[in-house]
Amino acid sequence: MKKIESIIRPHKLEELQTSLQEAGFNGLTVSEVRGYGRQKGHKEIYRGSEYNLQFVPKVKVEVVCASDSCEMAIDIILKVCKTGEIGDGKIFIYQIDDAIRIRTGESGKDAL
Amino acid sequence: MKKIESIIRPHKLEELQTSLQEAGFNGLTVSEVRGYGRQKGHKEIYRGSEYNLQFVPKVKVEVVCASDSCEMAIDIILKVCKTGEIGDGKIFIYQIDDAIRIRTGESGKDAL
Amino acid sequence: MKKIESIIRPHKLEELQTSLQEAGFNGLTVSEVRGYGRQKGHKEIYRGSEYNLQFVPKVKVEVVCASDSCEMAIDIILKVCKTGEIGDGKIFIYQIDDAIRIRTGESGKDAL
Amino acid sequence: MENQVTLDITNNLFTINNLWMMLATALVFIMHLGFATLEAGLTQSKNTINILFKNSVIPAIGLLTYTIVGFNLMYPGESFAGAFFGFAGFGVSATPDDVTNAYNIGYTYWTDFLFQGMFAATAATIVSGAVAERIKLPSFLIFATIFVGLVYPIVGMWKWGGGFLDTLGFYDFAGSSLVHSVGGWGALVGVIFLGPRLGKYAKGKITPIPGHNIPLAVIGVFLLWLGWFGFNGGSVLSADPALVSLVFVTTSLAASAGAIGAMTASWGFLKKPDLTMTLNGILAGLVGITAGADLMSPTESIIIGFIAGVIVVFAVVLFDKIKVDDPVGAISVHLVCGIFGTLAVGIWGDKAGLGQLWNQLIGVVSIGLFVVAATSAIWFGLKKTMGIRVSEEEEYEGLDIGEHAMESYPDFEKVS
Amino acid sequence: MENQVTLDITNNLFTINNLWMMLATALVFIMHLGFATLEAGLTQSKNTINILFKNSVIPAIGLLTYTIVGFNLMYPGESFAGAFFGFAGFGVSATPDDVTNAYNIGYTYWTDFLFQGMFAATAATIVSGAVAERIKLPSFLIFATIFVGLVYPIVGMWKWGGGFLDTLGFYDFAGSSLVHSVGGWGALVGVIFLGPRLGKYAKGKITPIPGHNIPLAVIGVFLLWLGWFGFNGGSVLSADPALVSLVFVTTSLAASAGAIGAMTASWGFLKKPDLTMTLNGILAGLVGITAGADLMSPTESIIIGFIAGVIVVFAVVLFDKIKVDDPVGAISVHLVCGIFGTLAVGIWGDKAGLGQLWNQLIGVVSIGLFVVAATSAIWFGLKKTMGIRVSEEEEYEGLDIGEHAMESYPDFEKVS
Amino acid sequence: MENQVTLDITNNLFTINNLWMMLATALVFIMHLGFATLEAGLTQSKNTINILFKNSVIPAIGLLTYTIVGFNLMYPGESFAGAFFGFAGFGVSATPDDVTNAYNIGYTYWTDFLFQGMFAATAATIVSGAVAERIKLPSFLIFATIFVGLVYPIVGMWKWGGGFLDTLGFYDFAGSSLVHSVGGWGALVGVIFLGPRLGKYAKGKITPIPGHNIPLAVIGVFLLWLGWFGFNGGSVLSADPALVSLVFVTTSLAASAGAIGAMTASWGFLKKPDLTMTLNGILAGLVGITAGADLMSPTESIIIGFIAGVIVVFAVVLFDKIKVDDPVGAISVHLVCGIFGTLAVGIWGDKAGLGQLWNQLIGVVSIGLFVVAATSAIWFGLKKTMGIRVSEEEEYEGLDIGEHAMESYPDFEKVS
Ligand SMILES: Nc1ncnc2c1ncn2[C@@H]1O[C@H](COP(=O)(O)OP(=O)(O)O)[C@@H](O)[C@H]1O
Ligand SMILES: Nc1ncnc2c1ncn2[C@@H]1O[C@H](COP(=O)(O)OP(=O)(O)O)[C@@H](O)[C@H]1O
Ligand SMILES: Nc1ncnc2c1ncn2[C@@H]1O[C@H](COP(=O)(O)OP(=O)(O)O)[C@@H](O)[C@H]1O
Repeated sequence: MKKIESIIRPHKLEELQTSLQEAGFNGLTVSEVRGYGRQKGHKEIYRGSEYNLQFVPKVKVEVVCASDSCEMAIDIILKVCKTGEIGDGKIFIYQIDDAIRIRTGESGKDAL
Repeated sequence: MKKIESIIRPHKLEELQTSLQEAGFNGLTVSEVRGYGRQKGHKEIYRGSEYNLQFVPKVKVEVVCASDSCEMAIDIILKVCKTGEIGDGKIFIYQIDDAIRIRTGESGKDAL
Repeated sequence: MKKIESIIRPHKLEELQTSLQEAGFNGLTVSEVRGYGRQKGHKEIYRGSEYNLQFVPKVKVEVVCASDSCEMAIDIILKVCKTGEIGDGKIFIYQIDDAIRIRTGESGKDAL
Repeated sequence: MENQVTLDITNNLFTINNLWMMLATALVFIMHLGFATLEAGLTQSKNTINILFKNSVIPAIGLLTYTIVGFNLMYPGESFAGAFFGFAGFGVSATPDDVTNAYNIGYTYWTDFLFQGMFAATAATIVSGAVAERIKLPSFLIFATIFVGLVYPIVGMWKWGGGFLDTLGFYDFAGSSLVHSVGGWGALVGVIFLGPRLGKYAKGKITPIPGHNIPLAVIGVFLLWLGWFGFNGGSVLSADPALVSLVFVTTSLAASAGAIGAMTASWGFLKKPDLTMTLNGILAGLVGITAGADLMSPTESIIIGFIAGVIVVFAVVLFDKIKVDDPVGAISVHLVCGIFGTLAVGIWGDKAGLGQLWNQLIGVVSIGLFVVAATSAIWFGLKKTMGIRVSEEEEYEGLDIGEHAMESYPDFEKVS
Repeated sequence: MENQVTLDITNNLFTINNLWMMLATALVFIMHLGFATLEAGLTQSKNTINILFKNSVIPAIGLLTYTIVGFNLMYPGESFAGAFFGFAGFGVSATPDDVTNAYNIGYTYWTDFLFQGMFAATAATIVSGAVAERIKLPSFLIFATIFVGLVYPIVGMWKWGGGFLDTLGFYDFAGSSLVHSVGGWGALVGVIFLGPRLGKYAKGKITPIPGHNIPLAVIGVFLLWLGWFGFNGGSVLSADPALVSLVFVTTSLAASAGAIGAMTASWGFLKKPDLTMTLNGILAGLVGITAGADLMSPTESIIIGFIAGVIVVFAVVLFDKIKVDDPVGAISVHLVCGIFGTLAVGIWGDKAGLGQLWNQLIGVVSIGLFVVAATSAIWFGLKKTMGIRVSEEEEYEGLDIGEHAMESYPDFEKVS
Repeated sequence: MENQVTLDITNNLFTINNLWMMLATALVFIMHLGFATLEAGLTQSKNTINILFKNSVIPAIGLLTYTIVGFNLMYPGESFAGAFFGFAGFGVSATPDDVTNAYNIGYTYWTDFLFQGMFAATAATIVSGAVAERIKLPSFLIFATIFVGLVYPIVGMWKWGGGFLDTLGFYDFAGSSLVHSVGGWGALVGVIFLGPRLGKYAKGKITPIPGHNIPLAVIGVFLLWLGWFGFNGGSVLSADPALVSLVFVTTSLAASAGAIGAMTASWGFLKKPDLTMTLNGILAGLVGITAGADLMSPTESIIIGFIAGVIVVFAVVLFDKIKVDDPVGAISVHLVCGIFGTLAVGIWGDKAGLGQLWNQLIGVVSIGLFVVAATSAIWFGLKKTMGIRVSEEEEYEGLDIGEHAMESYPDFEKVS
C-alpha cells in the first residue's frame, strides 16, 4: 500500500478530484499548504517596503492506494496538473504499513 | 517507531486527545483537512446553482509512537472515533526512521 | 530519499527557510498545525469559564532531500529552531520511495 | 397674518421634531445590523449563515407584521385607555391630517409607525441570539412572526399604548422592560425549551464554545450604542433640546460605566479583562439606563451603568452554572439588566421612591408572567408540531450546511 | 419687524431643510461602504484588495470629476430646459446668494452639489461589482472616470436637469433609472465585453464561485438600506414631514417585502433559503421602489418590493443561464429591478396610467440605448488600447497579488 | 405677543442647531468604531482582541474622565481667558438656563459636554494604533486615562477654551492640531519609548508586518470619513447652512484628493497602487483640511487634500527608515498631516498670510513641546514602575493570549 502525496496548484484541485474519481480512486484528503521552490513567490509591497513572499499557496492531495494502482494515480496527476510552467509541484510516494477504516475496523486494501 | 495518522470527524478531536493523553500519549499534532470518500459531501446551493461540495471538513491527527504502543493508540482511536456512520475516517500507519526533539537534540524514543 | 518533517514554533519559519535556502535546500512545503505535547497550551478564559486550550499553534515544515544531505538539513533545523524552552518541537524522518516533478515528469533526486 | 406666523412657527417646530424622529428611526434600524454582527461574531463559523439569515429577515418580518396588525395592537387609541388589550383594525393608512402637526407636534403618522415598527423587530432579534446554533429555521421564523406581531405589541400597549400599566403609574421611558425584558423573557423560555448546545455542559463541566469572529462582535456593539441614541433619544418623541441632549448624556455615560463595570468585574473576579464581557457591559449599561434615561443625572446614570456592567458578568456566569446556554449573553443583558433598569427608576432619579418602585415591580412581574406564558405556548406548540431543534448530526456539522446548504467562509474548496 | 419675522421663519425652515439634505448626503456617502463590503463579501478572497481598492477610490473619482464637469453637465440651468445636453462650465463656486434660501428653500448650493456628487459615484460602484475578479485596474479606473464624469450626468440631465425626459413627463423620483439602470447597463455591457470568469461556465455547466465572506455582504446590505433613507428621503429635496416620512415608510416596506419575496422564491424554487438571494432581494425592493417612493401607499410599496424580490432571484438564475457572469448580481438588482421600478410608476401609485407607463417606457428605452452605446464605445476603446482583462495566470492567482502585490488576509506567512 | 413670536423663532433655531450638534456627536462617536476596525485590520490577528479591547474602553474612559475633570479643564470659563491653564471644578451639572438658548444659541450644556467629550477620546485612540502589538494593557489604560483626562483638555483650553493661543490669533477650526497633532505627538513619544516590534527592523532591513484583515481597515476608514462630517461639520457649533455645507464640501473634497494623492504617490514611487496607503491618504486629506475646513474653497481643499495624501506616503516610508515603528501609520496621518493642515491655514484660504502662518507655527511648536514633555513624563513614569512593554515571548505568541487569554478567531480548535 502506498501514499501518493502531491503538492499541486490550487486551481487544479477540482479537476484532479474528478479525474481520480472517474478512475476509481474513491478517497482522498486535501490540505492547504504553502510551498517554496523554484517558483520563488512574489515581491509583495506593504506600505512602501518590498518583501519577498517566499511562499506560494499550494494544495496537498493525499491518496492512499494499493501498490499496483499507484502508477495509474500518478499518471492521472501528471496529466491533469502539468501546465509546463515552474511551480506545477511535486509528487512524493511513501510506503504505508497499513490502513484501517475507523467505521468498521477493516484494514488493508479493504479499508480504502 | 511509527506514525499513526488518522483522519477523523472534527467534533471527536477533543475526546480523542483526552483519551490518548490518559493512556499516556503525550504528544500529537493536528491539522485541518478536507476529505473525500464514500461520504460524498453536500449538494450546496449558491445563487441558484447547485454544486457538489465534494469535500467534507475533517481533522488529521498525527501521533508518533514507539512501535509497541502503536496497537494501543489505534484501539483508542477506533473506540473514540467510531460512530458507525459513513465518514468516520481512516487510520494510516507509517514507519518512521527517527524522531528528534529540537529542544534537546535527543532522538529515538526519548524524543517523544 | 528522505522526508524531514519538523514541527516548529511559527516565528522561526522565516529564519529557517532562509537558512535552508542558503544551504542549498531549494524546496519545502509548509502548513499550519496545532500541537499538543509537554507544552500544555494555555488556560483560556471565555465568558467566565476557564478551559484548557490544549493545542498550541505550530508550523509544519516538510523538506524532501537526498538521504546524504539529510543530516545537514537536520543540523540547520536544530540550530535555528532551538530556544531551549519546552515546545521547540520535533523532527520526524521518513523514508520516501520516490519524488516526481509534475512539470517535467523527472523523478528521483532530479525532481527536487 | 399673525395666525399665519404662529402656524409657520409651529410647522417649523413640527418639521424639526419630525426630522429628528425620522433620524432616530434610521438609528434604530441600524441596531439590526448591530445585532446581526454581534450574534454572528459570538457564535461559531459553521452557524454564521444561519444567524445572519435570521437577522436579515427579522426586520422584514417585524415591519410587515407591524404594518398588518402590530401597530394597531400597540396603539389602539384612547378608547382602550387603561385596558389589557385593544385593537384598531388591520393595516396602516393616514388621513391628510395625520401628516401634519394635527396628528402630533413631534412627528407624522408615518414617522410614528416606522419608528415603532423598528422598535418592534428588535425584540425578536434578542431571542435570535440566545437560541442560536441549534434552532430550526422555520420554527424560529414562525416564532418571530408571532412574537413581534402579537406578543410584543400587546405588552407594549399596556404602557405606551395607554393600557393598564400606564394608568397604574408604571414608568418605562424607552423600553428596559417593554422591549428588552420582553425579548429577554422570550429568549429565556426559548433556551429552556431547546436545551443547551451539544457539548456545552457535557461531563459535568462547562466547555466554552467561543465566538468565531470577535471583530464582528465589536462592530455590533458599537452600532448598537450608536443606534441607542435613536432608541433612547427618539423616545423623547420630539427634538426637545433639553431632554434629548440629557438623554444622550445619560445613555452614553451609562454605556461607558457599563464597560468599566464589566471590565473591572471580569478582570477582578475572572482574572482576565474579557473583551466579550466588556462588550456585554456596554450593552448592559445601555439596557439599564433605558427605562429612566430622561430621569437621571450624570452621576446616577454612571451608577446605574456601572452596576449593570457588574451584574451582567455575574449573570453570564450564573446562567452557565444553571445550564441555561445563551451563546451571546442575551438573557443576561436584556432580561436581567432590563429588570434592573426598570427597578432603577424607583431607586434613583426624579421619580425615585417606594411607591414608584412598587409600580415598577408590578410592571416587571406582570410583563414577565405574560411573556413567559405566551412564549411557552408558542414554543410548546412548535415543539409538538414541527419540532424546534435540529438533528444532532446537523448541529455538529453546522446549521449553515443543514439549513442553507451554504458556507459563510467557503474559500477553502475554491482556493483556485 | 414683520418682514424680519417672516424672514426668520423662512430662514429657520431653510436651515432645517438644509440640515436634512446634508444628513441625506452623509447617508448616501455610507452607501459606498455598503457597496464596498457587499462586493468584497460576494467575491473570492484573492480579489479582495482589488475590489476594495476600486470601491475606495470611486467616491474620490466621483466627487472630483463631479466638481470639474459633472455637476454642470447635469444641472446646466434653465436655458437648457428640454434639451439632450447642456453644460454650464467647469468647476463649482457659489455666490453669496447661493448659500441662502435665495438659491433654494431646501438647501444651499454646496449641499446641492455634494448630495448630487455622492449620487453620481454610486453609478460607477454598481459596475465595479459586476466586472469584479477579472478586470484590469487601470482600465476600470479610466472607465469609471468617464462614466461618472460624462455618461451619468448627461443622462441625469435629461430628467433631473430639466432635459427632454422631464419635459416629456417621464418620472423617476430618486433614480431607479437615472442611477440604478444607468449603472446596470454599464455593468451589463462591461460583463459582455469582459466575458465570464475562468471556470464559471466550463464544461457546459455552471460552477458557482461562492463569495468568501458572507458577514461582509450582510454588513453591506444593511448599510445600503440605511443609506437609502438618504437616497430616497433626500430626493424629496426638503425635510417636508409628510413626504419624507412617507418615503421612509415606502422604502422600508419595499425592502422588507423584497427580502420576503426573494426568500420565498429561493426557498420555493431553489429548494433552500439562500441568504445571498435574500440580501439581493432587499436591494431589489429598494431599487424597485426608488422611482416612485413618493407616490406609493404602504400596500403598493409592499407589492412592488415583493415582486422585485422575486424577480431578482429569477434574473440571477437567468443571467447565469445565458452566461452573463455577474459575481454580485448587480445587473439583476440594479438594471432589471431598476427598469421594473421605473415602469411600476405607470402601474401603481398616484401617477399610474397608460400614458405614464408609456412615458416611463420611453425613458427606459432612451436611457438604455444611450448608455449601451456610450459604454460600448468606452469598453471597446479600452479593449483595443490597454486591454481590459487580466491574464489567465493573474486571474487564477488573484488580482490582489497581480495588481497590488498585497494580500487581504496575509496572516499565514507571518504566523510569527 | 411679538416677544413670544421672536422667542419661538429663536427657540426653533436653537432646536435645529442643537439637533445638528447632537447628530454631530453621534457621528464623532462612530469614529471610535472606525479607529477600532482600522487599527485591528492593520495589525496581526494574534493581537486583535487586545487592540479591540483598548478601542472599546477608550470611549468609556474618555467620557468618564471628561465628566470628572476634562470638560472643566478645557472650558474653564471666561475668567481664564488668555491663560495657560484653568479649571472650573469637578463634575458636570446644568442649571435650568443651561439647557435653553440662554446657554448658547447652538446647543445645550449637555450637548456641548457630550460633543466635546467624544472629541476628547479620539486623541487617545490615535495613540492606541501606533503603540499596538507590544504595549502592556494596564500601562496603556493608565496612559490613556491621564492623556484624555489632563493633557488633551489642557492643550484644548489654549485655543478652544479661550486660552493664550486663542488670544494670539492661532486658528484651528476643528482640531488638526488640538486633536490630531496632540494624539500624534503622544503616539510618537510612545513609539520611541517602546521601540519597534520584534523583527520589524531585524538584520538591518525592514520586514513589513502586514495587517491581517484589510476589509476591516476599509470599514474603518469609511466610518472615519463619515464621522468627520460630524467632527468638522459640528465644529461650526450650529447648523448654519452656509458654513456647515461648505465644510461638508471641503472635507469631502480633501478626503477625495487625499485618496488620489496617496494612490498616485504609491503607484508612482512605490510601484504598486497600495490600498493601505490610499486609505491613509483619505485620512491624511481629512486631517489636513480640519484646521481650515471653514476657510477654504473647493479648489484649495483639493490642493490641501492632495498634498496631504502625497505627504502621508512619504512620511510612512520615512518613519520606517528611521525605525519609528507605527503599525497603522497614525503618526504620519495625525501628526505630520495635522501639522501640515495647521500651517495650511496660513498658506491658503481666507486667513492666508505670513502673520497667520507665524501664529500657526507658534501653535504647532508650543503644542508640540508641551505634549512631548507631558507624555514623556507619563511614559517614563510607567516604564520605571509597571513597565510598558510585554515580554518577548508574549509578543511572539500575541497579546490576545498574553493579556486576555482569548483568541479573536478561535474556530480551529472548536472545529466540532
Ligand atoms: N524538496 C522539497 N521538499 C518538499 N516540498 C517541495 C520540495 N521542492 C518543492 N516542493 C514543493 O513543490 C512546489 C513546487 O516546486 P517548484 O520548485 O516551485 O516548481 P517545480 O516543481 O515546477 O520545479 C513548491 O512550492 C513546494 O511546495
Ligand atoms: N484512499 C484514501 N486516501 C486518503 N484519504 C482517504 C482515502 N479514503 C478516504 N480518505 C479520507 O477518509 C475520510 C473518510 O472516508 P469515507 O470513505 O468518507 O468514510 P468511511 O471511512 O467511513 O468509509 C475521507 O473524507 C478522506 O479524508
Ligand atoms: N508523539 C508526537 N507525535 C506527533 N507530534 C508530536 C508528538 N510529540 C510532540 N509533538 C509535536 O511537537 C510539539 C512540541 O512538543 P512538546 O512536547 O510541547 O515540546 P518539546 O518537543 O520541547 O518537548 C507539539 O506541540 C506537537 O505538535
